[in-house]
Amino acid sequence: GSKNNTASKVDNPLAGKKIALVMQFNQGTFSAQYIDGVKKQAAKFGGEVTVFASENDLSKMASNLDAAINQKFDGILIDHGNTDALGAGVEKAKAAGIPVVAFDAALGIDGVTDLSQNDQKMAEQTLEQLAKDAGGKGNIVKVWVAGFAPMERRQESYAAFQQQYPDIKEITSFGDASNPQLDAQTKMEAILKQYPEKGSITAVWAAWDEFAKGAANAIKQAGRDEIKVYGIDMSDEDLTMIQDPTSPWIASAAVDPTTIGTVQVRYLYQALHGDQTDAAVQIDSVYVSRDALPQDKQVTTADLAQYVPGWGESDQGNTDYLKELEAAVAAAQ
Amino acid sequence: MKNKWMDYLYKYGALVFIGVIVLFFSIYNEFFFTYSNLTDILRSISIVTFIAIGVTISLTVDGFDMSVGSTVSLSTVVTATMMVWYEMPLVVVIIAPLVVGAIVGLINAFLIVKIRIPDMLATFAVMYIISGVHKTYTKGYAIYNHMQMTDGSKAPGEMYKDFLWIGQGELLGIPFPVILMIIAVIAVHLFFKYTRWGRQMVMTGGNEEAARLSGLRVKRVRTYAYIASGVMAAIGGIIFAARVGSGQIDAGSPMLMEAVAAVFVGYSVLGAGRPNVIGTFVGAVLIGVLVNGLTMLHIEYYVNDIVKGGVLVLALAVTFINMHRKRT
Amino acid sequence: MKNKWMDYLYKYGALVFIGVIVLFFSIYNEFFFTYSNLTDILRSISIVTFIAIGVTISLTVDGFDMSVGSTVSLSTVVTATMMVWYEMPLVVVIIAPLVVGAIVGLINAFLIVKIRIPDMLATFAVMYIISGVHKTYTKGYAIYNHMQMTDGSKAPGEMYKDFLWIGQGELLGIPFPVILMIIAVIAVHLFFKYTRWGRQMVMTGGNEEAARLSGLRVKRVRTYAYIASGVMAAIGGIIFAARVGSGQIDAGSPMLMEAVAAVFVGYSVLGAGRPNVIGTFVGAVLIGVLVNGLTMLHIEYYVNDIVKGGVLVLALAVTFINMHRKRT
Amino acid sequence: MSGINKSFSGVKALHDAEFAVRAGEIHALLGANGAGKSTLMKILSGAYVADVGTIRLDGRELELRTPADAKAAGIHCVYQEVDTSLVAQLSVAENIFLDRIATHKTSAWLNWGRLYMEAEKLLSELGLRIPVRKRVAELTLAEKQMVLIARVMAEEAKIVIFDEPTAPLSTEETERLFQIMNKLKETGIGLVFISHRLHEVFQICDTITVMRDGRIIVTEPASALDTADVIQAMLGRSLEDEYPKAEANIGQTVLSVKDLAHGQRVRGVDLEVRRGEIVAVVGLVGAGKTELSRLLFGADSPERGTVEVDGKRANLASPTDAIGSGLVLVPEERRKEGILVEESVLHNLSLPVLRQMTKWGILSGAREKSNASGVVERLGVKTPSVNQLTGYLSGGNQQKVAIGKWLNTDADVFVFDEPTKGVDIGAKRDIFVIIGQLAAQGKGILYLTCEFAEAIGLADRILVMCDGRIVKQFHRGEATQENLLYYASAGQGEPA
Ligand SMILES: Nc1ncnc2c1ncn2[C@@H]1O[C@H](COP(=O)(O)OP(=O)(O)OP(=O)(O)O)[C@@H](O)[C@H]1O
Ligand SMILES: Nc1ncnc2c1ncn2[C@@H]1O[C@H](COP(=O)(O)OP(=O)(O)OP(=O)(O)O)[C@@H](O)[C@H]1O
Ligand SMILES: [Mg+2]
Ligand SMILES: [Mg+2]
Repeated sequence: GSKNNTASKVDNPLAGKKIALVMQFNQGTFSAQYIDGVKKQAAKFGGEVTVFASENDLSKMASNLDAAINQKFDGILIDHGNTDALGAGVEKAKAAGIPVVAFDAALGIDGVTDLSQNDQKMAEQTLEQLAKDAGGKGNIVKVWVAGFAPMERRQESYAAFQQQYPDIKEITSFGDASNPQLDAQTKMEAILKQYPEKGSITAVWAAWDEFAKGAANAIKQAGRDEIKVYGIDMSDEDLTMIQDPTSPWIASAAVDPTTIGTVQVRYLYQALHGDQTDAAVQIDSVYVSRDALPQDKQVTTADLAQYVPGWGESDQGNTDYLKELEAAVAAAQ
Repeated sequence: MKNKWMDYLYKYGALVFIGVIVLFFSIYNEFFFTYSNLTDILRSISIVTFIAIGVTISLTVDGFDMSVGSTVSLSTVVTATMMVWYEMPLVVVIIAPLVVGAIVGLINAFLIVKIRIPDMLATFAVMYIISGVHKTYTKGYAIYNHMQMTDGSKAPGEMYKDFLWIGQGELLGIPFPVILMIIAVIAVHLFFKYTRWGRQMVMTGGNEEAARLSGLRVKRVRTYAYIASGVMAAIGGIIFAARVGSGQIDAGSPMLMEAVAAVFVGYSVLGAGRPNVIGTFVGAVLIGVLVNGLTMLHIEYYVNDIVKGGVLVLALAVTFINMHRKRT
Repeated sequence: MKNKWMDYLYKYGALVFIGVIVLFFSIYNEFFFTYSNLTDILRSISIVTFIAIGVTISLTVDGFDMSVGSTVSLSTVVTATMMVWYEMPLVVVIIAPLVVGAIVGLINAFLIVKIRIPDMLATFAVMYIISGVHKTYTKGYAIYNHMQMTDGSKAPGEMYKDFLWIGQGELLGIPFPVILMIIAVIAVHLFFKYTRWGRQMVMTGGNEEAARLSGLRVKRVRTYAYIASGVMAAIGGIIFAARVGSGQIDAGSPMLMEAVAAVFVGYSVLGAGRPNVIGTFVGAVLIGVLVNGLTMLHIEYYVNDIVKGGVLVLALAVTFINMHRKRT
Repeated sequence: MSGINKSFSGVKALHDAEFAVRAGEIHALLGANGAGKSTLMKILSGAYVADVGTIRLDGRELELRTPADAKAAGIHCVYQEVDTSLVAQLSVAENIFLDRIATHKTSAWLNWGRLYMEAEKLLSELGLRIPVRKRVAELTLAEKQMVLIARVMAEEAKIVIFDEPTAPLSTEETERLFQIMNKLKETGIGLVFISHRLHEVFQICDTITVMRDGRIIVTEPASALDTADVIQAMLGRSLEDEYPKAEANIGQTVLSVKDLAHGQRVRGVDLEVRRGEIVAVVGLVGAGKTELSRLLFGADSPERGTVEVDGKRANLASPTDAIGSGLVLVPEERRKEGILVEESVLHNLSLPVLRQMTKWGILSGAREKSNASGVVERLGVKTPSVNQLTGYLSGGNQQKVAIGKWLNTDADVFVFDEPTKGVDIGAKRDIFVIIGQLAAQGKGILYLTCEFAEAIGLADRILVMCDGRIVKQFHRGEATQENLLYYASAGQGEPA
């Protein structure tokens, strides 16, 4: 179609690339924004993205990776998954000369760039803030579930935090990934009933924004405004909640999902260009709290950068020739 | 003597069982048996109950509507977009998902009644289709206040306060969704028991051929049943949107299983041995009480499933052992 | 004349349809019809096919095993823990999940045959229980090489190379899971067609009472069917573990729906109008081809569900319109 | 009705059928199995739509596309299979008023009190005592039939069709039904009566129509015909010997039953059957014959009692064990219990002898085929091929398959439960021939029936069963229909 025409008008070997994005799961706004970031950046380079969804099934993800290789995409982006499941496929891609850049998969394969958001740091950022706000003591609720690599990494920071602050007691912990938001809401309600006096719960730490949404809803609807919620990961949807002065969710540590997509595409294009890319790239997380946000207007993740330094304006992975490519594609349109 | 005792066990077993676990949780935790916790439990089951009522209606005409879960998802996002994307008046916000639910019901009925695909197969296929449709509609995004649109602009609207009240408000100290749920349970029960149309559905489910030979337009009756089932699921979706304040993707699919569990426990209530709306409600309450109570006991979430499954097996075992005991 | 044509459409419709879409995808994308892509498609459906065979076996005796999905999850984590936690020899690693699958089948059979709970209700309850059990077993964690244990230590083992070969290796250029799958499909087909026990299952499913009064031990036959179903699911779980190199939690639950879809499409293959293992295989292939091909067309991922559902409706509509056309 | 044609997937069930009923007459519709009687009546009652043909009522042409249309016109039908017309889980009252509820003739809000009252009134008018709140599932077969008749009475009928209503009824209940039918006739209603029991037909009908192969053969006043004429018309030939008997030598005792009991239905039965002997057990419906046969076959487990076959104690833990002990059963409910209608004749015939068809568990197609063709030939089963689905065969031929599957099991004792139920006269005779041959081979035959004439014609010995007990024994030639009926309906001592 028209995209190809635009691309063919650009006299650049990097234009007109077909890119596969193989994702482990794509539920929720976070994933949607991440896809958006990938697509927009690829479009800026005159490329075209195909999303392979795996419905949280690693075997399907491995199959999708195989399919992307068979269909001779020019480059492959991986979102989540792990080496055990994807290693063989990635080796195959390498053998076929298809560059691969992974996000949050910790592949550790030679010649493949691993992007990661620093899960432990994000957990630390929110937990530190929680400890500070609570004055180093109190009762907290953890919303968390095992079985997912990022969650399990966040749990490591949490364990360290518990050692460091023995006066902060975990009164209970729950979490179920199958219907995260509503389930967290229902269970949080039960906990609130069990600890009905104000002040008996200091804060809630949610290891995933889907959990934070549910917990925040329950607390808000119960009118227990003394309880604060700290979450990790933040989509545009979450931002509106954090900004809402009546919401107990006051802070989150996150990497802009759009930025992840953008940066990941840039590294892929570096590889396509033939550069020796870094083995590991850390995308820095940003701590976003309600204090930092304006009270008079609603911000979105797109304009959050104005208020929170480091958000969404990462130039990570950009190079001169990529800027040229971007300019050329823009000119052709 | 022993038989009589068994009959009682059978008839009131599920109710007694609920009583016992409520007692147990109450003793174990002083906050369990409080007004606000009990109403919270009821509120937490209200959405699943609506879906389960839909399933019950379809089972009553001897069908099985597996598409209710995805109908919930669809109606949730339709509801949310009516406000967030289109800023429609509240009536439209509520009518639109109901119409959508009815249309899903019509599609099911068409496949089942006209094309004569067996119920479960047809609604199973529709489940897939609707699940794809609702994600296509929102392009995979959840719907929330002033959401960012893919074209970079911002959605104009937000979820109305009045609307959120449906899911979060209270009337005379009772959560509004609980009121809706109880009205629905009673209304559907009366409908099946005392109205001509209700009896026609029961007749159709009991023996379709006999009903047809009696001059009943069974196809029409079954069509209405599927529409009713779709509308019930849509109400569940509306409450869902009002409860969480946004339009979540795939919100309903995990609820299908939960609803089916409630319906199946309901088989055993009052010894019916078949779908009945009061039983369904009791089943939903039982599951809600268990989840709430077990959370308070700080039982890990994965044990919930074992308990749910165990309770289900127990209820079914009592019912069916008794049914077969009677037969022979 | 016209009837004959319709009969052909009915009988070979599903096969022709697959042919047409394969042709279409091949024309549209030069990489589709390559040996490696086609074998990859087959590999991608191998796990679902095993689960679907399990469902087909249970449907053959007129039951419905809804617990296969969670049996996959359980056998996957059992397999992985055998290596990662206990460093067992390879035989044990493979035998253990098969035994576990058989036990799940036995539990199902016990509830259905002894307690006489209707099939779907019983296996539905067992689905919940097994789903809870497998998460309780791993405390909700996924199982991976040298995983961190909750007590702070590290697990001693890792997944064996030899074991991973089951899911990732090739024999004569054909992926090993594909070979397993094809053997299973052919074996089960031959079993139903040419062995006494297979015939007994078919007959039991056709009319249990008549089969019993013809001297079949129908309870035993149904018990074997559920055990076979559990074992098939367990094989699916083993391949899953070998394919992804770890033991994932809840790996099987999304696969249940996929498997059921394959089985239902299979109803229409060769005009059977009832469950049959060849049809199930064709159904799985069709779904695999569609999903693979559609991504090549740059169809958004969320549209996949619509297409799957649509194909299912189409297949079922052709089958059942024809079946009823014949009847009247 | 004129020029009625109807085909089922190419098979012509009705050829230009003409049929008329006058007000105030009872019109018998007769014919062999599959002649098209039920089909013609289903067209009249709107359950099927004719391919071609017109229906007139009182001179007006009717278009009957649904049962509702027919009912609106005043045409009602009591169908052959009662369970297809009843909703088992609902109450008697609701089943009686099923039509009204179905066709919106009640108020939108049901008044249960009134419904029960009206139902009671209606039933007492018919002289019936059935609790109106009872669930139909708990009724006896005869009571169910009565509920259906009450349903017709509740409506304004012009024509009422009874499709084989007497098959499940006892003589007494049949009498009651005939009284009701006569009452209806006097009110000017036209009645159609379908039955295979010719003596009943001559007892009550004014006009007789005989069908064969979808065609009307004769329509005459009942007085102008006799049984032989009717049989000639039904079969296209005459039936010389209704009860053929092959010569059999009666030998040693092969079956010996002592004090067999189960619940209320079978309360301590003792009986013996010798090799080559045909022993009939007669009794009214509900006497417990079916239950007895199921106990003998291990289909249900007895509370007490012993069964010996050939002097050895039989294991009756399951049908499989009973077969192993040399007992086989041809059950009453042919399509539900005797055969698998969705399977081929070949598969049905292989089923009890699967072990003989296999080597190391592998089925031999050739052996299966020769087994099936052997049986088909021996019993004269009319089927295009052994691969035909059994459900497509006519009733009599289905019954032959149900019997034939046992032929190669080398059983010692054959138990037949109502093997002629719903089977036409021609096929009936074939079945009698087969039974005779089995006896001639030295098998013991236990023949359970409620048709006394059959027992008298066929059996060497007749046992009368009443209320779960054997109350009387007759040897060949001793019994008459009257004294059988006397003992069967709980008569004690000697008949008056
Ligand atoms: N629904 C149907 N589909 C196909 N064939 C049918 C159907 N109903 C009836 N037939 C066929 O039409 C013919 C007439 O059947 P019908 O039931 O009218 O016979 P009948 O005279 O009532 O016999 P019986 O005495 O056994 O009740 C038979 O050959 C039968 O197999
Ligand atoms: N309430 C009922 N509803 C439907 N069918 C019934 C009912 N009661 C009995 N029957 C049928 O009639 C038969 C009655 O069997 P039962 O054991 O009571 O006595 P029986 O002496 O065998 O009667 P029959 O003379 O019919 O053989 C059963 O085969 C059953 O199919
Ligand atoms: Mg008939
Ligand atoms: Mg009987």
